[in-house]
Amino acid sequence: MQENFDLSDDKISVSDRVAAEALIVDVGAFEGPLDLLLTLSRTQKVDLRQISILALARQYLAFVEKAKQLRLELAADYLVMAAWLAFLKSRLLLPPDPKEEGPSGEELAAHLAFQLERLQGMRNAAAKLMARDQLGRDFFARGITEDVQRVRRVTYTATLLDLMQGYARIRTRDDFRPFVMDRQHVMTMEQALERMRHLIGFAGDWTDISSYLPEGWDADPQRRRSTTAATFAASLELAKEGKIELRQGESFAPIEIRKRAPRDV
Amino acid sequence: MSKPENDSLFEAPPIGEQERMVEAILFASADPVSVQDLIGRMPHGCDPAEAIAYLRKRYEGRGVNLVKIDNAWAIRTAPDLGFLMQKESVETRKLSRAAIETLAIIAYHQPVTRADIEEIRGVSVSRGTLDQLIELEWIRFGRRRMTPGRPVTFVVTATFLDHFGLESARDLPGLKDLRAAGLLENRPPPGVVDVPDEEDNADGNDDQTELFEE
Amino acid sequence: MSKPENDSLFEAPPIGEQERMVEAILFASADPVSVQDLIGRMPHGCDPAEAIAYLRKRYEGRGVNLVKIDNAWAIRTAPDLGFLMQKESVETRKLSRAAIETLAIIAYHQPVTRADIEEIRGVSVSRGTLDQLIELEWIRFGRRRMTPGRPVTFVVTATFLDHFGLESARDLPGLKDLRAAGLLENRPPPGVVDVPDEEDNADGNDDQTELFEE
Repeated sequence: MQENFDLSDDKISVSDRVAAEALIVDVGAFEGPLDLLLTLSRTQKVDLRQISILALARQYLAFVEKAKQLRLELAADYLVMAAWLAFLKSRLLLPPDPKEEGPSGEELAAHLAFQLERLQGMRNAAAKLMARDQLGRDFFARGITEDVQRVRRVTYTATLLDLMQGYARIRTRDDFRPFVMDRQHVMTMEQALERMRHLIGFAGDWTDISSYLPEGWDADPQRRRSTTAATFAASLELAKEGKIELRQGESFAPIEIRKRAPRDV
Repeated sequence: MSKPENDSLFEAPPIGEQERMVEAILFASADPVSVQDLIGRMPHGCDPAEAIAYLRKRYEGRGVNLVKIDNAWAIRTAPDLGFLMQKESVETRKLSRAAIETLAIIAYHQPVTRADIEEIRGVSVSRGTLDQLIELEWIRFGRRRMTPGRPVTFVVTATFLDHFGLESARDLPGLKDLRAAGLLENRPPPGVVDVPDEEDNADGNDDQTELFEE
Repeated sequence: MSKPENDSLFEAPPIGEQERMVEAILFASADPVSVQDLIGRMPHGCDPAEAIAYLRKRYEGRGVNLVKIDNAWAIRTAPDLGFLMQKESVETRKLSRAAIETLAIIAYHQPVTRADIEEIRGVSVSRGTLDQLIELEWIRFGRRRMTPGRPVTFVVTATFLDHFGLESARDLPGLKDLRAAGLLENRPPPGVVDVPDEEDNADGNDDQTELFEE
């Protein structure tokens, strides 16, 4: 790489500059800075292992400069690469400072060269892979698969994908899980209704509704509230069904209920 | 000598080559193929009828034979070997959603009790679901948990790992991986911690203890 | 000599007969059949591996050939006869350049993490790319890498090998050259400390802790 260090900007041929500028039109077609660098490197027409990273850095910086002149919006990663290459360029041009920490310019350049060569290598490999004979295009599997005997043994299957999506479904549902009440301390209207249907048969005369509250529910305020509300709602429901009558002497007086005679229904 | 533009420029391929062609076509076709069809598909000048005669002879007494169905030809299993085809007719069905979710919970949280599964799924787990998974040999009973009632736990089996191409249950991808691969659409609401990737460590320790007791 | 009551009451069928059986089974299946499966389907005492060796020889140069995929066998039409098969060929979804490169990177560098792929391509991997390859069943999740973050890895599948007519991932085109050129090495950028994969060092206890922290 040493021999490239004395290259100055004007040593890049005019045709290379033109080529680099032509790329700008196509900026959207590149898959990021590395892809662009690889394309630029082709103008050097050498084996990637002998590539001049310094020249490449200049080409890239010229590209970015040109894009700026044309007021093209370059994605941030292109600008990050430009900054990095400018840094690399200075490291390659200046004599190494022995006090300086970190990798040398040559090491950084070598790694970039490696990255380019590796990307090119993978592209070649991808091309070779896709050029292979392919199943269903160049060679074929059996057209008639036989299932002569109908032994109906059912087996169940699932894919890893099913499994993971099933799990994801449960876990993401957790995130949105609605508020669930603590059932232990809640009496539902259905429960109260069920209870009252049994008890009401024995109640001939007006009775305070509070006497219908189940035992053991009056100690805890939360449970008392819940059961009172449920029992009251159940009473209304039973009154609606014509099973009982309700009365209340005055505001805040006890609410009383009694069974309605069957003939009144 | 003027060259005609079409295929007849070339001689018909040798009969051995024609035999190969017929063999490949009959093998790959989903339906029996008529001689007429073969003529249409093979290079100009071929005589599939002759090739079939050779090929039929070649397959005599083999595991598969050339058979004529109506006016068309097909390669079929030799009648005496039909008994080997039983496995082909095993019917595979997709596991139900309930079973998949139950299996997933066991895989990600093992060892788990039935109550754990119900807690996570938010619905009760039917006996049939667990039975089915046990029958598939994807889950098995782990050791009992040292809590009141000593409930039995479930863990996944080597068969399970094998079926799903996993070397260990640790290789199960987490939610983040699923999302990264684009396999998971719904995102949690902002501010909600991504769930199973880093499950709380306290639980991990408990589970681990139980695992080692096995 | 007393005869046991089970299958071994009968001698294994002669090798010629076993060859017919393998032939019938392989012809009947579109997917590769593993030697294990063959053993399970053939009568007790059979040696499918030997039968396969004979059968493979028998089909050399024919219109259809015996091919090995991973540890399984399948019959496929000879590639040089593809031109006869337009009727059979299915139009496959065109893969994007990104998808093709990603596939190649996974195949040649496997197991690879998403970050590895991005490092090699120099761009982020879009959501749909891995998704598409997984859907084609060409790649699957491999085991997690034992580096910080425990990233999942991707590997290619037997379906991938079958599709590209490869016996194993070692037979990938140009693999040797790439390796010789050092292009398959994981070379961290200068100044970055390489975090080694602790896979081999991790003992059982660590593994299990990790399992449950997920």
